[in-house]
Amino acid sequence: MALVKSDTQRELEALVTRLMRDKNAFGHLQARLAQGQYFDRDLWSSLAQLGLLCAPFSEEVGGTGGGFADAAAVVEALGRGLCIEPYIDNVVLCGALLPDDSSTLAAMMSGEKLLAFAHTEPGATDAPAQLETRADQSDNGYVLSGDKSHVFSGHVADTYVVSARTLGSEERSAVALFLVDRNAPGVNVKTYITHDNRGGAEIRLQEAPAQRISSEGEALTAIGWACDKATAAVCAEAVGAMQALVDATSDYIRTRRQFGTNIGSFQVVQHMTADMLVNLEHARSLAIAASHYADSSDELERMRVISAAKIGVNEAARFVAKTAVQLHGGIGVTEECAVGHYFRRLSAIRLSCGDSYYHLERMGRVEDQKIIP
Amino acid sequence: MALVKSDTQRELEALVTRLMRDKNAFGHLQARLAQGQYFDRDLWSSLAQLGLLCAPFSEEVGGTGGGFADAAAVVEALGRGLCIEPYIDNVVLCGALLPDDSSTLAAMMSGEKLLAFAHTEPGATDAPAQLETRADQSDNGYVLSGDKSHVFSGHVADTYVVSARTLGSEERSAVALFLVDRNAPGVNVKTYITHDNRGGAEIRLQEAPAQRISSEGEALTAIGWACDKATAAVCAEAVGAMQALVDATSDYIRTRRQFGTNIGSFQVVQHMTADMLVNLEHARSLAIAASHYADSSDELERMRVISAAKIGVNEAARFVAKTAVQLHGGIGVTEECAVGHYFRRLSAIRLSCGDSYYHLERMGRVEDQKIIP
Amino acid sequence: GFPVEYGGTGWDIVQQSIYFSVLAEEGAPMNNMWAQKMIGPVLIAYGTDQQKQLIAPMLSVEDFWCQGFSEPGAGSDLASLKTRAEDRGDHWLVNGQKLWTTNAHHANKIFLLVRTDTSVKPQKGISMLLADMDTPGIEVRPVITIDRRHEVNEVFLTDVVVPKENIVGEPGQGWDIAKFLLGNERVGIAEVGLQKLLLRRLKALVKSRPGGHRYSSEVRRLEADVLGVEVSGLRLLKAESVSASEPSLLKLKSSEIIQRCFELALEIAGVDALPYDEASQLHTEGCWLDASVGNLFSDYCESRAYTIFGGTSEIQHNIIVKSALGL
Amino acid sequence: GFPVEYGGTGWDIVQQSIYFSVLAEEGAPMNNMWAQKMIGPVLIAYGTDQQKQLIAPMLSVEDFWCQGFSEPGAGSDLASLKTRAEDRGDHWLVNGQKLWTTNAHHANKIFLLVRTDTSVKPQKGISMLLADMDTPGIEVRPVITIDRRHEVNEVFLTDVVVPKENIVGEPGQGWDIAKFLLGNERVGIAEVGLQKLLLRRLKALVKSRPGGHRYSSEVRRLEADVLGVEVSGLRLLKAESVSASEPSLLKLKSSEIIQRCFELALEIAGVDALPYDEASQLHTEGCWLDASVGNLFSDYCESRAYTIFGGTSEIQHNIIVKSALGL
Repeated sequence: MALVKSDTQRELEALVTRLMRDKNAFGHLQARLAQGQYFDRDLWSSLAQLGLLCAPFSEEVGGTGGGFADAAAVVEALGRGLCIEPYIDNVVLCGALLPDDSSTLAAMMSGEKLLAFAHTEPGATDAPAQLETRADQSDNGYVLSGDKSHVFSGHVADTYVVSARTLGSEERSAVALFLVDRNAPGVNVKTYITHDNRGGAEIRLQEAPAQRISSEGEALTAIGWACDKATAAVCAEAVGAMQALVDATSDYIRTRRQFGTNIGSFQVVQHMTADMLVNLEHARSLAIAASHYADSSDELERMRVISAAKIGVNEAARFVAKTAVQLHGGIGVTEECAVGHYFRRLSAIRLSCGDSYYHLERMGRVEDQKIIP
Repeated sequence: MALVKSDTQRELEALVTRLMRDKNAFGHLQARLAQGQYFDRDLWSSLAQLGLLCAPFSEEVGGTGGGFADAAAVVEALGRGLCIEPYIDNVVLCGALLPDDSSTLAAMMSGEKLLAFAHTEPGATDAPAQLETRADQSDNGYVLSGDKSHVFSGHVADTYVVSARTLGSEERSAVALFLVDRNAPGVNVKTYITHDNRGGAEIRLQEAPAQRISSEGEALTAIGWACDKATAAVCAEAVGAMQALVDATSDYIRTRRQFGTNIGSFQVVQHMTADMLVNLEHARSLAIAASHYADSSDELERMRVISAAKIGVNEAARFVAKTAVQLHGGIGVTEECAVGHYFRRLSAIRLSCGDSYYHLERMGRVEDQKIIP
Repeated sequence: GFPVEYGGTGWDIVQQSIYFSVLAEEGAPMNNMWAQKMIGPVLIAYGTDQQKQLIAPMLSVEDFWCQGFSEPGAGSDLASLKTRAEDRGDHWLVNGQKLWTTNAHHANKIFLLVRTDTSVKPQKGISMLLADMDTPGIEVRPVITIDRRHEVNEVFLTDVVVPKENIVGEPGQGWDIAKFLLGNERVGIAEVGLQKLLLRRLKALVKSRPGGHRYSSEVRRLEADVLGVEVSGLRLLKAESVSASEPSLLKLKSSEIIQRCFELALEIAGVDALPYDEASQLHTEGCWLDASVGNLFSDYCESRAYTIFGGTSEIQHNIIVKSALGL
Repeated sequence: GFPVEYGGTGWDIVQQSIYFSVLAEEGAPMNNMWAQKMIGPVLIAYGTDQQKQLIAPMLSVEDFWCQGFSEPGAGSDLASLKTRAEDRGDHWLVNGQKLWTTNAHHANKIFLLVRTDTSVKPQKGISMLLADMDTPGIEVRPVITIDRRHEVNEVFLTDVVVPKENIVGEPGQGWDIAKFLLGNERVGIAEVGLQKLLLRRLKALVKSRPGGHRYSSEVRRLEADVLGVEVSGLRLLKAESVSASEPSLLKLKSSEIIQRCFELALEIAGVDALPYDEASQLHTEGCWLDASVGNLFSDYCESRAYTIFGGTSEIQHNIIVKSALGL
């Protein structure tokens, strides 16, 4: 297990940190949000130009060959910089779903195409056990029909990676992945913004033309792995965001004066800040474990570790976010203060990629499966 | 709802407090425990002589007519004084099960007889849904056969109040209550001491002669009510014990010196002590509510309130006990310090009379029943 | 319960408390109710006969009041407030800035804490003034909070002329009046009504959400705690004398419970709580509606303020340490 | 991992850590293992050649060591220790009292912190001495702890003659050596082995107890946290330089987890954990046995000590505040 960042990862981190300072400073972010600009194409192009959208992919397909751990280093720095652009959904999630030789993958890496994964269906909040969306063969390929919900980052995507059943059968193996163009006929998209300034979409497909990008037998396994990677990635993002909160809070308590002294001189304030650090470092360790297993084909252990990491990171995020707000006092609950933005993002992360109950139950299922054979 | 103690209750409290100081001072208690004396007959006689064993009973049967609330005031003061004698099991629990005209009740009030309730059966930790112990009619009355476990205070009792099925039937209504003499033939008693210096017994009955003390139809309802009273009583006892810990801790932090100052001058220590007080007062309010409903025949609301009280008191007890130990530091984890004794008693209380999960589930059942009609 | 002669009901503290509690429990709009708890009793206790005439229009919400206490540099540390009122013979000339002024953008009246004397120790130089919000020199700017809603404001006071008779009590009595006013918070500090509403909504969520039943134990734990707070609230109301620590003990517990309610609600709602719906943001009553999680995320964010405003939890602890533990 | 020349294995810090962790995970008796972590490295770093010969009998447990640091008035505040050692030319004359001395009743050797100079500032006047437990003037009295077991002791030192050469390092170097020794705690401070053992036992309880399944989510939460602590422990071992705060960060989390494990175990066992079984009290290895809750209650009580000994949690926080936050 790589317990410290590699030199490459430190460089990636420095690169992103600089980019965040130059193009995503909090004042700048506030200004564009006030104008309703929830996606910054210029920032996204910079990410592409710096090669950051290629981080996890092998050199053969035009990537930089760093694997998941390099992407995690990027994500952590993006989290620290409060970047709202859909890096995880594109690079980590959809990136893991696209075949190596896909021109869409190349277009995503170059920043030309924005993707989103349309998998969950209405009525379910966790990964669906049973898909209703159906793929029928047509003259030119396939047409898809069905409803997809919780398509995060779907508000800005131009292409959707969609899961659908290829046969009338209810068999697990009958699920495949397809690409659907947002502007294709039969594609109805309802977008929304989320409380963490990201967004999503609900999609209705009515015989929408689609291109199959997976064999029919392997999609669910691939989807599970890709979702695990996305989960490990939000753990890394959460660590970055928590780091930002620890930094902001240690700065703030040194300067905020009440009762004739800095509030950082009060022992209770000191210990609360120390507890933020305890939680941050605990979460960092869990994110390291998740990152290590994200590329592992040992499915059961990968699921166990990543679920455990998400559970622990969720709890740390809860504590760190609320304590940062508390120690900032009145200022902490205003929109003018970055702390509230991190609070909302960390709250959203806790719910995303499976909440703690989802992962607790998954750990139970994994344990049962590990014992049986 | 009586939100403050009545004059009578204040007098009872003062009486018990004096008795505890005179006959149950911590040094004295330690000395007798070192000699294996887990029951102090002299102290019990004093409780009887002061009329404290009569507190809840009506004047017609020789009681002082104070109802449950008076008994709760006694129990709270006993809890504060770390009294290990089986007041609740005798006066509150068995007292509520005995018929008014029972000579055993009179003998219990006078301190002559010590009782314990034998109800739970091996394999179950909560109130059993289904009793296996069987009562058969004999020439002189009944004989009982079966195993009883978790007979708390059964180590010192001379008479057991035993629940048993009177018919082969599995019907709820077929349960009745019986008195069984500890020395009767067919009564096999295995006693033990518990970690809170109280004790209990496991009892095997083999055609043991018994006297029926309830009609056959009402025992389970009466048992439920009596157990609710016992639960409300341990809530009051816990409040007394927590009060003792808050007092001991506020004293200790004023005098214990570290780093050249009293530890009570550290803000973190101060706030932890304040949180003990928050929990104590919260628990006190819950115990007041439980006490109010202990005498109520509105079964569902009584169950809801007493379960809620136990859940909240358990949580407060957990916090107060562990924080008291923590703030006493090394001394707090020695047998020489009363704090550890309160810690063990409060831990035992959390498990007794139904733990939090039992009461959470009971609240759920009550809620379902309240909605249905 | 204000005296009948001033347009009140004459209710005692318990009746009043029940009234507020039921309003909250039923989710009634509470925007200006708090004025009845705050400035109202102050006017009865310290006000001139003329000032007491302000009670009736307050009760009918003809007058909508806001409170100008906090300042940018004086949050928990009220004694350090800087807004000055100079005695100009026939009027006070007020200059300064107030922060966290709830509903200043709706209000037509404000009661202010101002510094009238800088030569004495900070607590002694404070006075309370009443002013009309349309007085020239009063400017209100919105402060958008973590829930992305507009409830609180900055209030800038520039050469604001306040009539001499608009002082409440004596000059320099402001600190005592503020303490009296904050002491009155014991009516409703338990926030039992809101908590019961939250429990009801939580139970509805548990029933309606997929997998909601997994959270039912947590809801019952909260229900147990609400029972404790309800009794504590009654004990506080019925107490013959109230020490400084008692409202603080209760406020710590009730704010903790309220925050846990919102956290739990958010967990139950899951990712469905993420979409931001501008329309539902107008609903600022502090509790999401049944059968909708539209504004739940905002309510959850806003609930962080319970341990900050009206004295942070850390300040409440300090009060307990001093008053109850004597440390 | 002590050098092979002194009878050690030559293992590096990670190998050593795995060794201790597996021992703990398998529930092996650990009574004198800690000496290998504590006094052993001190002797290697500061000891004379002769003192280094003590390593081999320590590893074979021919010598059983105990540690005399804490005193009645000096718990967390070690610098205030009062036990004095006077320089009597050819020997040290030691007088004083030690408290919380684990296994002093089993040990034949003790390493002591004593005050050899009262004229300098407290930290500078402390030295470390080695002594045989059968030296006249050493008296051991049991301290029964909250778990009703005998593991720790008071050690009274009355005119104890310690040979001059039994000082470790230089006179006055004791404080530095103690800091070095406590710094070595990073080997195994995560207590991952014990935590894994606890998880295994908890899972067995969940399976075997009626209603045990209700607690399985809580056990998994603990499993998640143990994973974090395991990685944190590895990070600490592999770190090139370790700041003072890092062991403290880890100790806070690991002691919290251990205490939660025992609390949960007690809850699952319920009233069946109440009976006191004198025989099972002899098992003092810190974890109840499978298929028996006989000594669980005692283990639960004893677990409170995790946040007290070796520096209370409050002290650990202070270290973090100073070292990591620079406040």
